[in-house]
Amino acid sequence: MAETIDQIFVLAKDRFLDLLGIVLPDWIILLVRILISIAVLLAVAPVVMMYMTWLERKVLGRIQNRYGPNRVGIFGLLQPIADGIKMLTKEDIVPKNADQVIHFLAPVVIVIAPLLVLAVLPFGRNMIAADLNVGLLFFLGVSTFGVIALFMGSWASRNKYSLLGGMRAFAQMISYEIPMVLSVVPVILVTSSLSTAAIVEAQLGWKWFIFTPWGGFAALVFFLCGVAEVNRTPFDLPEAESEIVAGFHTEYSGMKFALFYMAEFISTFAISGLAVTLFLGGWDGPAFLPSWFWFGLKTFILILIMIWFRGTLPRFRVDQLMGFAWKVFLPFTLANIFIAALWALLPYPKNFIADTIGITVILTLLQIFNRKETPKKRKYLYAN
Amino acid sequence: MEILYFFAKTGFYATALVTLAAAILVVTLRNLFHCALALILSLLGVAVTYLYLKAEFLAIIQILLYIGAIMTLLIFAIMLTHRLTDRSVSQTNRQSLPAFALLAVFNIFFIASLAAVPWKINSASLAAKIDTQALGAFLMGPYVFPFEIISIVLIIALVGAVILGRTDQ
Amino acid sequence: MTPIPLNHFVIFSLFLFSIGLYGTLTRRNVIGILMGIELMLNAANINLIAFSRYISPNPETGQIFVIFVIVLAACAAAVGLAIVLAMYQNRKTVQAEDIHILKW
Amino acid sequence: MAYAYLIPVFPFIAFLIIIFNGKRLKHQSAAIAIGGSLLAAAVSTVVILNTLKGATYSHTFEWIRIGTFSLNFGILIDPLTAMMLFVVTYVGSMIFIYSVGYMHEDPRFSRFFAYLSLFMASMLGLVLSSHYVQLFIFWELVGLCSYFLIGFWFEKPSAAKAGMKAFITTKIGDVGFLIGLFLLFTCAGTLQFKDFTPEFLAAKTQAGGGLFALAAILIFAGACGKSAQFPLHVWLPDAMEGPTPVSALIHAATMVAAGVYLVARSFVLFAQFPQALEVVAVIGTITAFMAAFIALTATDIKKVLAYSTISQLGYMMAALGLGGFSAGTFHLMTHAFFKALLFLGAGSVIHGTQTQDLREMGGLFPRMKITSLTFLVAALAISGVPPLSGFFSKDEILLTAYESGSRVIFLILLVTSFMTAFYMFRLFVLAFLGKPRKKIHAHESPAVMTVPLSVLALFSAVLGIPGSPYWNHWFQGFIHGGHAQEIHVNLFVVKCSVAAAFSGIALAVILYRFLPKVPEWLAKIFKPLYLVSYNKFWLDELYQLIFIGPFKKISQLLFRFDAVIVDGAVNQSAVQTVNLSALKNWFDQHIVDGTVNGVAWITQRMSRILRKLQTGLIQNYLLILLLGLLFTIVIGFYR
Repeated sequence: MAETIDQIFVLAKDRFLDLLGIVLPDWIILLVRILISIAVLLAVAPVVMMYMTWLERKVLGRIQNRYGPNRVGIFGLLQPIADGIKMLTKEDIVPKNADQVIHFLAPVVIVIAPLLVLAVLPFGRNMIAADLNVGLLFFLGVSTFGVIALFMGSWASRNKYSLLGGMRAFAQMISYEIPMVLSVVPVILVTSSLSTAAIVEAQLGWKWFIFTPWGGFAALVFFLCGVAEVNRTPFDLPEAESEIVAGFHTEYSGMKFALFYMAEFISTFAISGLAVTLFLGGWDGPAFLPSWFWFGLKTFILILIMIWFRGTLPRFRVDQLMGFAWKVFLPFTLANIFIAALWALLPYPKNFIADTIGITVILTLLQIFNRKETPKKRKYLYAN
Repeated sequence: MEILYFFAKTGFYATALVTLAAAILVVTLRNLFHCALALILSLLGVAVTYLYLKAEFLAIIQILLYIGAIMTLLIFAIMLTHRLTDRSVSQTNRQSLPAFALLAVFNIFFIASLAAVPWKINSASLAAKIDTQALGAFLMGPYVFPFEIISIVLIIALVGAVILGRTDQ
Repeated sequence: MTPIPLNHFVIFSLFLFSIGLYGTLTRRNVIGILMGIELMLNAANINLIAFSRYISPNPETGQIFVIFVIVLAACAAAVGLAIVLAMYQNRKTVQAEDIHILKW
Repeated sequence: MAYAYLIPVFPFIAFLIIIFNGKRLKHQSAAIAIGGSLLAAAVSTVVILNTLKGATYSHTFEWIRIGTFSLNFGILIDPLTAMMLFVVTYVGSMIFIYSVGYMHEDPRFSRFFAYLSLFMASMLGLVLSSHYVQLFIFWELVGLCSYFLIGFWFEKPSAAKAGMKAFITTKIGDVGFLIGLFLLFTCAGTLQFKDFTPEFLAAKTQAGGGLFALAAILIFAGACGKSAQFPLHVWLPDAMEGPTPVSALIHAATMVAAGVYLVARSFVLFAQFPQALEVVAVIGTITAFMAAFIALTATDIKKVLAYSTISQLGYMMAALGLGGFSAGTFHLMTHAFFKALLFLGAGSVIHGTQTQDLREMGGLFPRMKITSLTFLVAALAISGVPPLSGFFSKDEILLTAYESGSRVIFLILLVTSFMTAFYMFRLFVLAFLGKPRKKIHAHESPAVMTVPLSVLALFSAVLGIPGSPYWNHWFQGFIHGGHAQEIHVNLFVVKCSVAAAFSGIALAVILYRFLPKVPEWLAKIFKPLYLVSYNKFWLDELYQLIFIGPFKKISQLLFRFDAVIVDGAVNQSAVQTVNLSALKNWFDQHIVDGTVNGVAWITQRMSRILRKLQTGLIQNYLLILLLGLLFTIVIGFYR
C-alpha cells in the first residue's frame, strides 16, 4: 500500500500510456511520455509559484504581527488567483524609448530557465522528468540564462534604475555563481556522478551529505548562494526599492511583471529543491510517508527559511555583498573541496577527525584574514 | 521509430539553419546588444549541434561557459562602452564587399574540395558513448599536462585582465 | 537509420566560420570583431567534435580539445574585453578604425 | 691557535659592514667597530694565553707560485707576536671606545670607525704575518690608513698636507725597505721569517755578509720611516692634525711601533751584523735626544706628545741597536699603554677646552679630575718614576746602554730621560695646575672617554711589574721564547735613572709652577739653543732647501722642455692632421654622403608610395591575409 502511494504518480502515468498504447503507435507513446512530464511541470510550476506568494505574504504577515491576506477565500487561499486576474487585466505599459522586441522577450526568456531546470529535479522515487547524466551541470548552466534575460529586461527598458539594477544583478549573480558551483563540487567528488538521481541514490538511508562535516558547510554556502542567485533578501540589491525604485523590472507592468515574479519564485523553489537533492537526501525519508512528500516537506522548510530571512534580515551593502562572496565563500568552498576529498580518501573515524580539523583551520584562517581593520581612534590636536 | 529519427535529423538541419541565421544577424545587425543576443542564440544552436554529436557534457559546458560567462562579459562590456540611446551609424566598414566576395570564393572552393574527400568513417567511434567520467579520466590522465597549462593560462589571463582593467595608478 | 553525413557538419561549420570571419573583417566595433571571433572558434569546435566522432579512433580527444578551446576563448574574451574597456577609458572610442596610431 | 686568522678578520668584517652601510648605520657603526675589535681582542686573549704556556703556532699556505718558487703566506705566532697582539687589541679596543665620545659630533662618524677598523685589521695582519712580503703588504695598508686618518678632516688644508707629508715621508723609508727585501731575497733566497735562524745566516754569510748588512740597514730605513726615526721623523709631529684617538692609536701606540716591531722581528738578521746594529743604535739615540730636545719648547700639547713619542721610539731603537731585544720590546709594550693614555688624556683636554695650545690652558685639575689623575699616572710612568711601568722598561734600556760599554750613548739617553721628565711635567703643570690663563669652559669628558682612560692608567701603572725583578724578569724570559734571561740589577743605573726622573720633575714643577718668569729668562739667555729646539733643528726647512727646492727647479725645467719641444711636436702633428681632415671632409661630404643621401632619397620616394599599403587597420590586414590564403588554396587546387 505504502509502495503504491509512493509511486502513485508514476503508476498513473504508466497506466495512461498503456491505455494510449492500445490505439497509438510506439513513437507517439514515446513523445507523449515526454510531453506528459513537460505538461505536468508546466502545470505545477505556476501553481507552486502562486501559493508561494500566498505563503510568503502569510508568513511575513505573521512575522510582522498581522494577518496577511485573509479576504479572498478561506485564509485568503484564493488571493493568488485574484492577483493573477488583476495582473492579466492590467494595462501593459511599454516605455516609448524602449527596445520593443527585447523588452517583450525578456520576461518570456526569464521564466524559461527556472522551468527548464525543474526537469532534472527528482521529486520522488522515479519521479524525475529527465535523468540526464549531466543533470547537475544542466541545472547550473541553464540557470545562468536568468542573468541574460534579466539583463535584456534592464537594457531594453532604457531606464537608469533598470540598468543599475541590471548591473547589480549581473555582478551579484556572477560572483555568487562561483562559490555555488564550487560548493557543489564536493558532492560530485564524493558521488562521482553529475546525475541528480544518482546523487540522491548515494544519500539513501540517512547518509545525507548535510550530516558530514564538509557537507554541512557546503550546504550552508550553497543555500546562501542560492538565496543570492534568486535575488532574495538579504541579497536583493538588484531590486532594492529604497535605492533604485524596483531595479531591473521598474518599467514592467501587468503580466510581464508577473512573469518576472514567477521566475523569481520558481527559481526559489528550484534552488531549494536542488539544495534538498544535493545535501538533504532528496526524497529520502522514513518509508511510512511517500517519497515525494518528503521532498516537498524539505523544500517547504527551506522556502520557509528564506521567507524567514526576508522577514528578519536587513539588506546588504554592495561592498559587503561582494566581499562576502569573494573573501569568505570562495576561499572556503575551495578549501572544502580538499576537505571532502579527505573524507572520501580516509576510513571512517579518521576522515571525521581530518575534516573537523580542516574546517576549523580554514574557518580560523578566514577569521584572521577577514579581520576588520578598525581605524585607530582619532586624536584631536586642537579640539577636545 | 524511424519517423522519430527523421524528426531528429530534421531538427538538426533546423538547428543549423537557426544557428546560421542568428550568426548572420550577429554580423549584420546595427545594435550591438541585439548582436550579442543573436550570438547567444547562435551559441545555443551550436550547443544543440554538440548534442547531435553525442557530446552532452560539452553542450552543457558550452551553455555554462559561453553563455553564462563569456557572453555576460561581452554584454557587460557593451553596456560600459555604449550609451543607452546610442543611435550608431553604419556598423560595417568599407571592405564588406571585397570580404563578401572573397569569402564566397573561399566557400565555393572549400565545398568543392570537400565533396572530393572520401572520409573513412570509424563506426566504433560513432557509436561510442562518452560519459563525463571518461572525459575526466582523460583530462586527469593523458592530457593532464595540457590541462595544467591551460589552467595557468587562465590564471595569467585573469591577472592580465585585472591589471588592464584597473584605472587607479 | 543512417547518421547525418560528416560533410554536413563540416559545411555547417564552414558557413559558421565564414560568417564569423565576415563579421571580423567588416565590423567597425571592436566588440563586434570579438563576437565574430567567437563564432569562428565555435565553428572550429564543431569541426573538432565532428571529426573526432566520425573519424578518430579516440572520440574523446576532440572533446577534450574543445574544452581547451573554450577555456582559451574565455581567456581571450576576458583579456580582450579588458583591453576594450581600457581603450574606451583612454580614447573614448571602441571603433577599430580609430586605433591606428602605430601606422607610420 | 688555529683560529688566530680570525683576529684580523673580525675588524675587517666590521670595516666592510660600516663602509658599505655607513649612511644608514650612523652611530651604530661604532658599536660594530667596537664589536669587531673586542672579538679580535677575545680571540687574541685566547692566543696569548696559549702562548704564555709556551706554545707557538705557524701555518702557511701557498699564495703565488712562480716557477719553482712559491710565495707562502701565513700566520706566525710567537711571544713577540703575542705581545703585539696584546698591545694592538687592548689599546685599540680602549681607543675605539674612547672615540665614541671624542668623535660623537663628527659628521663622518661612521667613516672614522670604518677607517679605524681597517687600520686595526691591517695592523693585526701585519703582526701576524709570517713573511716579509706579507708584512710589507700590511705595512703599506697601515700606512694607507694612517694617511686616511691624518687627513680625516680633509677640509683643513693643513690636515690634507700633513697626510700627504706622512705618506710621502714614510714612502721614502718604504722604498728602502723594499729594496732591502729585494737584496735580502737575492742573498738569502727566502723571505720567510722562520727561515732566518742564526745558523742559516751564519751559513749564508760565510762568503761575506756585506749585502746582508746593507739589506738589514735598508730594512731599518723602512722602520725609520714608519717609526719616525731621525732623518724621516718630520711627518709625525704634523700627523697630529688627525683626530686625537688616531694620534693615540696609530701615531703613538701601534703603527709607529711597527718599525720597532720590524727591527725586533728581524733582530736575528741585525744581530748577525754589528754594523747594522750600530746604525740602529746611533740613529735611535740621536732621535731620542733630538726629539726630547724639541719637545722642551713645543707649545702645542699634541706636538709635545708627538716629539715625546719620537723620542721614546728612539729609545726603543737604541735599545734594540745595543742588543737589548727584550728591553726594546718591553719598552714598546709599556710605552704603547702610557703614550696612548697620554694622547687620550690630551684628547680629553682638547675635547673639554677646545684648544691645543698649552699657553691657553692651566688650572684644569679641579675641573677634569679623572683626566688629570690618569694623565699624571702616565706622565709619571713615562718619566720613569718607580714603580710605574715606564721606570722598569726605561731602566732596562739604560742598563743595556750602560752594559754595552758605550758611555756616550748611555749619557745621552740619561740626559734624554731627564729631559723627558722635564717636558712631561712642564706639560702637566702648564695644562693642569695653576690658574686658567684664558677663559675656557673646561668640563670633564663623558664616561665613555674617562673609563678607557682609567683602564689604560691601570695598565700603565702595573704593566712594568712582569718585567721587574719582583717577577724575576719574567717578561724578558717570555719574549725570548722561554729562555730565562739572566739580568742582574745594576743599582748605579737605577740611581741615575731615578735621579734623572725626579730632578726633571722637580725642575719642571719649580720653573713652571712657582717661577713662571724664569723659563722666559732662560730662553733669552740660551737663545741659540732655544731657537734650535723651537725650530726643530730647522730640519723641515733643510729638507725644503735640499730636496724640495731643487726638485721644484727640475720640475720647472722639465715643464719648459715639455711646453716647448714635446708640445710643439704634438701641436705640429695636430695641425697636419687638421689639414688632412679638411681634405677628407670634402671627400666625405660630397662623394660618400652624396651616395648615401642618394640612396636615402630613392628609398624615401619609394617608401612614400609603399607606405600607403600599411593602413594600420587590423581588419584590412586580415582581408589581405584571407586573399593570400585563397590564393594558396587555388594554387593547391589546380596544381
